[in-house]
Amino acid sequence: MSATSPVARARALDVSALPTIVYGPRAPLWWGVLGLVAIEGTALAMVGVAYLYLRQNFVAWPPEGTPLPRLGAATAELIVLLASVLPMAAVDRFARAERHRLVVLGLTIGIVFGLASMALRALQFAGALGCRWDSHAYGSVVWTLLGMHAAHVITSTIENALLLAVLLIGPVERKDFVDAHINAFYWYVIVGLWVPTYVLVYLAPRWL
Amino acid sequence: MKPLALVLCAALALVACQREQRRFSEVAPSSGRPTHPTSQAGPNPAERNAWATSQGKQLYQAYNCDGCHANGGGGIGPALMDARWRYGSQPDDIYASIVEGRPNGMPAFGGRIPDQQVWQLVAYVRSLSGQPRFDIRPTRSDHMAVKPSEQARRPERPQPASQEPR
Amino acid sequence: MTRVVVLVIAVISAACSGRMPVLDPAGPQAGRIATYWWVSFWLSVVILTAVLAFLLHAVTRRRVLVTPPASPIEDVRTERRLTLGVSAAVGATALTLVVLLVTSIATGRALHTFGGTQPLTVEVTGHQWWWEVEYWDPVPSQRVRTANEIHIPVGRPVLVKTRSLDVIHSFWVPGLHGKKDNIPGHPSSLVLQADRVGTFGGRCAEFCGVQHAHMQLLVIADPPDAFEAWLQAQRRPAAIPTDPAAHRGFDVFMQGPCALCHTVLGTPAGGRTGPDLTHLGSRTTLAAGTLPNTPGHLAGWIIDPQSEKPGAQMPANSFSADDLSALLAFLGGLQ
Amino acid sequence: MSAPARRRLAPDPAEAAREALDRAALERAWSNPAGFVGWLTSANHKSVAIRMIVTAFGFFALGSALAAVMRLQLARPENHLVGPDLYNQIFTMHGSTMMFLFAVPVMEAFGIYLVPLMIGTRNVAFPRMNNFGYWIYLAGGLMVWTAFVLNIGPDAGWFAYVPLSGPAYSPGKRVDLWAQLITFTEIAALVAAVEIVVTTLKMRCPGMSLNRMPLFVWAMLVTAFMVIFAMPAIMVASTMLAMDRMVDTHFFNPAEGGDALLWQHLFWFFGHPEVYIIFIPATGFVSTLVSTFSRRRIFGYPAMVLALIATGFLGFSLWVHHMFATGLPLLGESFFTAASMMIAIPSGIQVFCWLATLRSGRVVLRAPLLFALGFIALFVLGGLTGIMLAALPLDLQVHDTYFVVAHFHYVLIGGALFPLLGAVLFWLPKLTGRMPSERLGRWSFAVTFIGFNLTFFPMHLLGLGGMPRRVYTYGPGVGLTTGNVVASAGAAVLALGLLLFFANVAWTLRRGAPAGDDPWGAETLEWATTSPPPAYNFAYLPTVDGSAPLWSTRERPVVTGLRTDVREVLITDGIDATPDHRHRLDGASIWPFLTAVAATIGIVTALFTPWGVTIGALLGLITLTGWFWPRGAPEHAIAEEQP
Repeated sequence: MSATSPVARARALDVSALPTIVYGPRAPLWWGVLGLVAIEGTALAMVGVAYLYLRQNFVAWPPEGTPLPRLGAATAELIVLLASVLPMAAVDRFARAERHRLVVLGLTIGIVFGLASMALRALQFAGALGCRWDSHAYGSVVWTLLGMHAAHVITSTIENALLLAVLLIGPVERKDFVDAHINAFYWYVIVGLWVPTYVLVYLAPRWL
Repeated sequence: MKPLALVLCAALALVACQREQRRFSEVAPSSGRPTHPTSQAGPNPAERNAWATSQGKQLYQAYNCDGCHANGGGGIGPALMDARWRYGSQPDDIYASIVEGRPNGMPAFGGRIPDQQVWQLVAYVRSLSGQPRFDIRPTRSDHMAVKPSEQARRPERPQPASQEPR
Repeated sequence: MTRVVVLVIAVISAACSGRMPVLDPAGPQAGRIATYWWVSFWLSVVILTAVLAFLLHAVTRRRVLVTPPASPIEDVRTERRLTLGVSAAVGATALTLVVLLVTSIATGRALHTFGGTQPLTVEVTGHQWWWEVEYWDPVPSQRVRTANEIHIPVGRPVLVKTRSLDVIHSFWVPGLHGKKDNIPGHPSSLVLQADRVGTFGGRCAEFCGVQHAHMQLLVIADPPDAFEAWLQAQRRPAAIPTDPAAHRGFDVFMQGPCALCHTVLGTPAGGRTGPDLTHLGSRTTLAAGTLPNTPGHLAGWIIDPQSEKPGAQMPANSFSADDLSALLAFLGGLQ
Repeated sequence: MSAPARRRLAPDPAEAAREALDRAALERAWSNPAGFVGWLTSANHKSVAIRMIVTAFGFFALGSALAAVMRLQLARPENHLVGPDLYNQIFTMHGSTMMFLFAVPVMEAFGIYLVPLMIGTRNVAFPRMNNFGYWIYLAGGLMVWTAFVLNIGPDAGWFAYVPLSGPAYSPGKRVDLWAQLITFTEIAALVAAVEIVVTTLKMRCPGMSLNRMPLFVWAMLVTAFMVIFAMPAIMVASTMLAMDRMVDTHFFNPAEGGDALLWQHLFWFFGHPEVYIIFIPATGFVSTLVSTFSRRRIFGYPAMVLALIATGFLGFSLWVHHMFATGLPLLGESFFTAASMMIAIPSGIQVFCWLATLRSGRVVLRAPLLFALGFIALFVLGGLTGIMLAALPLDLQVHDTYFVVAHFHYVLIGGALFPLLGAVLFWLPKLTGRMPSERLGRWSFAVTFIGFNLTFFPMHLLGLGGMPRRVYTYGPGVGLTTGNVVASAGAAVLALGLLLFFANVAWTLRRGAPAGDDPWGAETLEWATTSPPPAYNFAYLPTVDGSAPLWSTRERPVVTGLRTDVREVLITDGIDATPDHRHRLDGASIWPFLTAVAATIGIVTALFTPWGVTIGALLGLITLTGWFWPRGAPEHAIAEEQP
């Protein structure tokens, strides 16, 4: 009954020398966000599967009378999002080094990219799809795909803005840098998810 | 906390019961044929009930109303989803149109469609132009239909149209 | 434990006194499924008995009735014996599963095959809450439409095409075959065959709304010539009645509410919302198996359908007594 | 601060005094604010879990009451006790309540209570999220039950098949409420799942490598992963349904290219794993009970773990056996038949290992074990009928009949509720510090077992006799009366058994004898602390070197050096649990509750207008800002670097 029996002081496992702030997979929050990412990724994948499933019910895809989705705004958004990885990677790196000013700068640039992405997404909803969500099942599923992903972009940009506010107003804590680096991690995932979403919504109708 | 919750529940009950109730077993007499429309006091009860309005939508098809009026856009008969009402836009007026018929082709359905169903049809016909409260109006159909659905339509302000047929 | 066994046996014998169409097959399809049932049933009985016996043995042996002793036990020789035992049991499970899987697949394939005879094609459409039945024929005028009762010839395969225009229903006649769903947008089919004359109950097996409980149908297997005679009779349109009472009923039907929803071939009544009534008198039930087809029940149904089948699409009607009896005379004549 | 562990025996008074000091400090750091506000803000995994368990059993009682009404209605043919409209609401509410408001939450709640204790840590990884999850769950349950009381209960079945549940055939708000219930409960379930995964992977005490984790923790880990990958399917599906109903999308409208079968695929891709999400934690209970009361470690631990993982994976590959009657291609059906049968192998492995454990151990036949034994008998029967349902031909006959009702009540009541009741009795001493009555325990088991079989065994025969599910009545003279009468009588016996069980729980709370730390002589770490455990669980976190720490005779060091003045826990490596860093957990806060309120306002408003989503998001933004806004905790400031 070891856990209940007396133990000599020398045999105690002293952990007081261990660090309190860590980054990456060592941190529980990183795993929590990974769980969130798994959930959201699965959900988006389910809508993607629904997209392919509904494809079977149509002769033409997009359905007759609906034009192919226009590539301009979406491709621009793809470029913006891919480019936004750079400032966020900088946030990631500088956060680990606890460089307050550089993290603030990186986050600011990241937020600007996020806003640009949202503006480009609004343009896509405004006309690039060539149909409404209530036009037919094709319209419903492409609107949902874009909308779901947009929700993530908005959430993450707001998170970045909040963190920026914390860093600017203070008091700054060391764990804020862990948050910053995890925001960067989440942002990578959002950019990563835009690639298959873009392919499904904008390129797939050209091939399927 | 508790009294507040109770009051809230009671309020919900009042609002909810009316719009959700399903009254199957009304042994309603058929509408009187040649007499005046039994214009009831107050507004059409079906118009405050989502289920009844949706029943009206099914009946609109079952009784082949869409044969002449299409899905509200009109055809042989006049359009029902615009703001032009030749014989009045109130429930009683529409009831009368259905039961007594109107010149230029609208047959009288008095004696053929039971009263309860007429009122359901009235509610639905008014929802075609967005008259009833929006959460009463039906949403999309399971078949090809005019878009947007009744619920998503902007309510038209009814204007009595000139009496002469178009 | 004994009590439980006695009770279970009592329950089984009590319930077995009822009819169990799944285990009383009347055709090759249901027969194959019943065979599969008995294979898996007896295998299950053997496995369950073995597990329960072992469990009883295990817990009654070396039992300690006092509070837990301090040191738990485990020894290497016992562990090795247990490993062998568990492995053997898992192996036996796998083997049983393979047997069941092969039998199941073979049975499944057999269900899709039928003899060389040209099958009779019947299209069954599920409605809330009744069945529309159409006997297919290359000549459109020769097609027969009826409701809630399907006559089939004994010994000939019947291709049942299932479809639906409203919600999902499921066509199920347990004495003849398993289910097939009627899904809007997904027409499907199954082949069944009756090997003996008889009436087989069927019903909707997929929850389809308020009156799912009262959405039944009958399959009546007739000798081939009787079936042909029936089919010929069904092709005939109704005659305008000459009898004055029935003729008045005809007028009531045509000018009253009935004709808005029901069809009577050979008359102006052409509504498609409710069942086709051209040969109503030849059917044995009303309202999809809700009521027996007698004048009394028919009258009750016309006046107040909602008390028998609350939520049904048929509305309540008010007729004067004279009109009603005239209507019944007309409907009774639709043989 | 770094005193060695002295739990019961403390020969050195100086060290005993030091431990007392440490405990006092820990108590200050970990206790919740008192009173009503403290109740809203709790960040203690144990109090949140107990609340969740009590709430879940409350919904269980409601769901059972509905079942009783259904049995009364079906007690005789053509009964007029409840009409079809109400009956449809009742069976929909019964299924939805039992699945979404009872079974999944109660299993996750047990996980949230037990996992931190079993792995030797102080709390779950995200204590505030945990609290948020509870309020969201409660809000969802209250919403749908309020609606039901107002006669707006959902009425399209717990599976809500389209088009019946779609806008054209389910007007009104009934099905919308069901869809939003899904939103609520899935958020709660997913939060708890992430909680359990991260806690299990990062917070095990030093030495508890994956291969030494208690089987219950393994079961919860597999369950949590299944939740993470299964629940998004139903969230997506119910969102599509809500959009079809509210904003005119066409996902399920065949006329516009939508598809009714898409719903069934998405629903059962969640729905079948759901069954295992309920069943796998139950196997964790059974493993614990069997091992403890056989006085030996579970036989075949590696095989058991592999069986759990295999079940987790296979559970995702057999959803189509719910759709055999839809007429899919034959080849696909054979594949799904094979997959469905294959899952019997891991289940078989578990059953055989339990039998081997019982056979080779010294069985102490106490009431909790009786429930586990009852489980084995019922689960084997339910499993066998499950194999029958996996076979396409037989499934075509018995699908959607009372045979299926019998089958899944055998695997859900027999396979999950019985172990759960056993677990309640078993852990009640830990939760309350008091022993349940053995005699009442045995009686409640016997009556429940008999009542259960009386209720559900005849349903097999009813199914074979042609009785479909979800009918509010049946005709006389069609051979269904006897079976239904017996089932209804059995339901009364079952209800009596359950009442006895809860009477026992009530008796325990008032009169139970003091339990002591480890009344059953069990092996896992939760028994190494007091009953009930203190807010901080352990004065000194334990370390382990084997799979049954309390049965080991070797001495083990305890962890020292964690701060006692703040909520600090030890984070270890995910695989072999070597100490990695010290991590500060969040304390009690009102913001999770307010966030849940904001989300509730949003979701309920979204029943009536799509703007509800925006309203909820804006309110949520405010509350989340409050949640995460730092409140100048000096010990984290950059200036004050910890050694």
